[in-house]
Amino acid sequence: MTHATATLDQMRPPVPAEPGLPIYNNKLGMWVFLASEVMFFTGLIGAYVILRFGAPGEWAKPNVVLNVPLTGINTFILICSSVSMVKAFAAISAGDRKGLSRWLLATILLGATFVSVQGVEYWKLVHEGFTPAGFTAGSHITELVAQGKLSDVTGGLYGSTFFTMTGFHGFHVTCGVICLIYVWLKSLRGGYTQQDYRGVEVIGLYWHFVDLVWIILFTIVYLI
Amino acid sequence: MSSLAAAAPRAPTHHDDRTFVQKYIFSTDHKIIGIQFLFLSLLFLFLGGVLAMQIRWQLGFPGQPMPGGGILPETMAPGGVILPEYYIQLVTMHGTFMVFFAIMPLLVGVFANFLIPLKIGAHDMAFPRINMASFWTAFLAGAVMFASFFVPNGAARAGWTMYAPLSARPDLSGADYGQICWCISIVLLGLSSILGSLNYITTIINLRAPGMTWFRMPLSVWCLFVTAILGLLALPVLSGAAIMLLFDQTLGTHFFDPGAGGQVLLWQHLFWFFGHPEVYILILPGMGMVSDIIANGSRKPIFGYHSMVFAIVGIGFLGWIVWGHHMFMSGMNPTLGSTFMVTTMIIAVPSAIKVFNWMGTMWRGNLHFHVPMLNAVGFVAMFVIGGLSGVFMAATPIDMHIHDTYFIVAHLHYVLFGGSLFALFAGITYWFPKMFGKMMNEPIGKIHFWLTMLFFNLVFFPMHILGMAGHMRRIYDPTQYEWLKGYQPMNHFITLAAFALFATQFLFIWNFVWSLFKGRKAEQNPWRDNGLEWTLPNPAPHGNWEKVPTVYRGPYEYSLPGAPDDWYPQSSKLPNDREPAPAPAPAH
Amino acid sequence: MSWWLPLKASTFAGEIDGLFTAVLIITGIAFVVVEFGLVWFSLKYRSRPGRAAYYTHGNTKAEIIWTAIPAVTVVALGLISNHYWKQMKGRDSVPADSYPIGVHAKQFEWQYTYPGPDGKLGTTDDYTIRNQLHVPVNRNVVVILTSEDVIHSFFVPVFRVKQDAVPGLTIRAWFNATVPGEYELGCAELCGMGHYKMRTRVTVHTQVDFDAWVKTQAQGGSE
Amino acid sequence: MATTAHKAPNYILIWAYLFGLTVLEVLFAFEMPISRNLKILVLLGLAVWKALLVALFFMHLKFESRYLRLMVLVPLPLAAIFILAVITEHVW
Repeated sequence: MTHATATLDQMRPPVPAEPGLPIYNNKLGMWVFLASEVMFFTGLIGAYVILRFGAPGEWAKPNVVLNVPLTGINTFILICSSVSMVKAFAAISAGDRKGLSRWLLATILLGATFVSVQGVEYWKLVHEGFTPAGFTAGSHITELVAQGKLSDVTGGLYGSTFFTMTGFHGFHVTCGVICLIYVWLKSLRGGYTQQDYRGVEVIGLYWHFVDLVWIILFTIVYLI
Repeated sequence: MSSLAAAAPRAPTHHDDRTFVQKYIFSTDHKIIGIQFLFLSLLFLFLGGVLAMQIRWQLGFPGQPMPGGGILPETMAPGGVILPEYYIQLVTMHGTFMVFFAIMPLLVGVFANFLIPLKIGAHDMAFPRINMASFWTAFLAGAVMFASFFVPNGAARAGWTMYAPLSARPDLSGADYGQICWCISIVLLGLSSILGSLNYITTIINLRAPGMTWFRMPLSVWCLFVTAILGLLALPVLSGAAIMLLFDQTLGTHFFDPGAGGQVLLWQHLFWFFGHPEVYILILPGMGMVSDIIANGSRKPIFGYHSMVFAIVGIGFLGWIVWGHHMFMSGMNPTLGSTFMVTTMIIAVPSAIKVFNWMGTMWRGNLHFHVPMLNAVGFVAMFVIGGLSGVFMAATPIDMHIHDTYFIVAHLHYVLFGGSLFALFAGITYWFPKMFGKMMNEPIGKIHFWLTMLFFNLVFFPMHILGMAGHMRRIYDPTQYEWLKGYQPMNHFITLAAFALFATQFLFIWNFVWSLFKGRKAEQNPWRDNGLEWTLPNPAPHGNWEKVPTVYRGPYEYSLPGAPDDWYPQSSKLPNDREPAPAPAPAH
Repeated sequence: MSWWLPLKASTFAGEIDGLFTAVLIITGIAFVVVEFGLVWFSLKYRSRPGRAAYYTHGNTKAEIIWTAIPAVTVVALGLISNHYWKQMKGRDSVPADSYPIGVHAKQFEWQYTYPGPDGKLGTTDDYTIRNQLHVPVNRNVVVILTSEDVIHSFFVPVFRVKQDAVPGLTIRAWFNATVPGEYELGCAELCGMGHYKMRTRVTVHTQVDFDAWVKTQAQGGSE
Repeated sequence: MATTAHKAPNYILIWAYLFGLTVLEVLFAFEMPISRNLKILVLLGLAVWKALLVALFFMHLKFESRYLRLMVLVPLPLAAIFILAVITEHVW
């Protein structure tokens, strides 16, 4: 289904201006913001890669400390939320306002589920003794070390990098969910029409970016 | 006032129903936000100066009670005598305030906000509300940093570069809350700077007036564009690093803790990966303003516009691959040192091109030495010295001797004070009429320039000599060392010259404040400049133009052969000028 | 107080001062050209009634010249510097026969561990002294830098040698002292409150004095 | 929408790809048939593939102007430069 022509076309670059990029300001602004977010995660993930490459001891194997199956499902939930986001976008671009609101609600619920699963996993890990400051003595995790399945030389680094990266990703997902709720409420009030659904597209770009970062994080933190 | 200005479109007369608060406190007008940044940053510039005077007092008169030092708390300066802990706070906070809260906001916060929409012919920034949020985040960051003086145990004390593990371990540095305040403030400033850069980039790309093609943009806008890109991509890395440092201090993480596998050099790499684009953020806007002002003062087109643009963009790219020259002696891999040495040598070339182009602009010009032009030529003269002393440090064997000595302090002050600050004096004087509708006083401006130039050199040139002698940086009391005792008279002399330099700045403060209220009413185009902003009345009204002007030529058409005046505004149409192509119709 | 670089007391000093002078001459020429150019243009082309500016947008030939000359100069400087850099700090630049001294930096003092009569570090006859560096003249000495807490920097101006001591790393820096005498060493990297007083007395002995000193130290005659 | 009208990509197909690739990744991470370095390369390849799917189809980069695609790629070399340079610290 092609996008219907629009009369008062809000979704084009501003009229009385020299042609810059052929996209409207909000979208260009979001892409520029996402470039700065890429640099922010470069700082964090870069530090993780460098610390791990130069780590004095042997890094923890996948699925020893972190529960990979649960996180795999969590990744799948975030991918579904990306799909529902894009379905919402397709709905409004075809003029279906009710579809937009329904898909947005689905995205919010999936996103919130992802964050809560992440929160529960944090709570469980901390209780097992795996904290940002490393392995707390006399906990389940030190037994793992005792059984030789894990070296605690790199425990401090493992905790620091894991919690900082996934923590800040969770923070970005939470901000995304809050913005989605705002967009959803506005869509309920009929804020978006087929002619002007910029807000949906911009928050969609942010949401897909957060999903993209998680795809990379899931692989390099949980699987490698 | 020649006939040309009469053709300028009139300012909008629509009724302005915003309340005082909306208009001046929480304003979304890019000009008001620029002026808010101006007042805030001039305050922090003064604070940075006061900190510098205390540093100079301790170096000029080691251990003697500082006049007025009585107000300082006993833990910091008992009886006015500065203690080492306080001295290192002074050094740290002088660097932090000057770099992050004075020069950067003055150049980017004030002039990007104020000039970009005016010079490219836009009603306002692309996202006015985000622009306002950028100012108030910077205000909050400044407040947190200023508050860090008054937290228990005092402000952060690991140098403005905050090298770990000194910055990460309160037991080693003696400051716990101060370091936390520093990190939080820097993260907030990073956010503010990203929001700002986001705005400038979108505005420059999408909101240029019809006819304002990329190569008709003034060089100041080109510089602000590349600065915004550097800021957009560099500040997040600093925010990430500051967050890691904050977690090391509070949550007990081990990013920079060598005991638990953390890497100390990681902080330096992260900091300087941000740091070098940062120092180009601090100089590029100055270069842009100086290019505009020298072209105006010489009544002559800028020499080699395209090569200047390529030099600016070149600095934008090369700025990312040279950060290792701050770390030649830090235990970094020597082969990496060689790579960074070569890239650092190459990055000297764009700056050289710019200096020769400025000189080319003045060559066979018709030089009007108004105060901005004086300061701009002063910028070029002093920036050259800073740039050349940089070559000494790029040569790694020489850097082995002069790294972390006063040679480095001399270099950075020649480019930051001699460079950015002289460009700021020029910029503020030049666009003062557009901001406030009044002219700054000319004689006071000239006296201020010549005295500042004199005392600036008396303070910072001898530091090269101290650096060659091996006088280390951030030394509380140099007389501890035999070989530095001999240089104490020079430190003494530098301190006296620094006091004179500080006193001279009151001339500028007096000129600025007095002209705000009693300055001569500015005419429509006081400097007879071609920029779009001078087609507006002074001070420029909200929303700038009612109808965005159309641009027919570049910004530097001075002394056009056969033109009635020696200047030709970008927006006035010559008979044989073509209308710009209309924006493409919606394709679908 | 001297207006030039300090005493040349190591093999590095000659090369570094030579390079310093070369760069000073090159930058001096550029400095004179630019500053006098600015002054001359300011005087010659200042605005006088009836004066008109020459309308030009630039000159590509001039651009090429003043791009090429700085580029060639800096690249040449880069290659020369790299040659010395490899010798002084390169990966395998430390001469094999160097006399090892363990330098341990901690907050606000230096601990020097000497190999003792057997000349090897890590043997039982090593001895450690605080804030005193004794080196034989005309012999390669390698300083094995470690740090206990924060980053310090081993800097002897007269030897023109500087190397940060980074906690968690062991970094080796070598030099060859050529002029016997008493000098000083200071910490060049901000390391906290007492950064200014991390002073070490550096004594360069003739070979004979050095052997005698080592013998006296070995008998426990510690300072 | 933007300049060129484009047929909306088949989102369900993309979703299936992403789901399949995720499962493949998880399985692959625990079977150990090959050397560690090759496993890391393959896993990174799968991650990049999924990331490209999201970027090109969900974020519509495939249908955007090439200047925007160029602009989006700008931060990646910077990230690569930083990581590669600092990693050489350990290849002393």
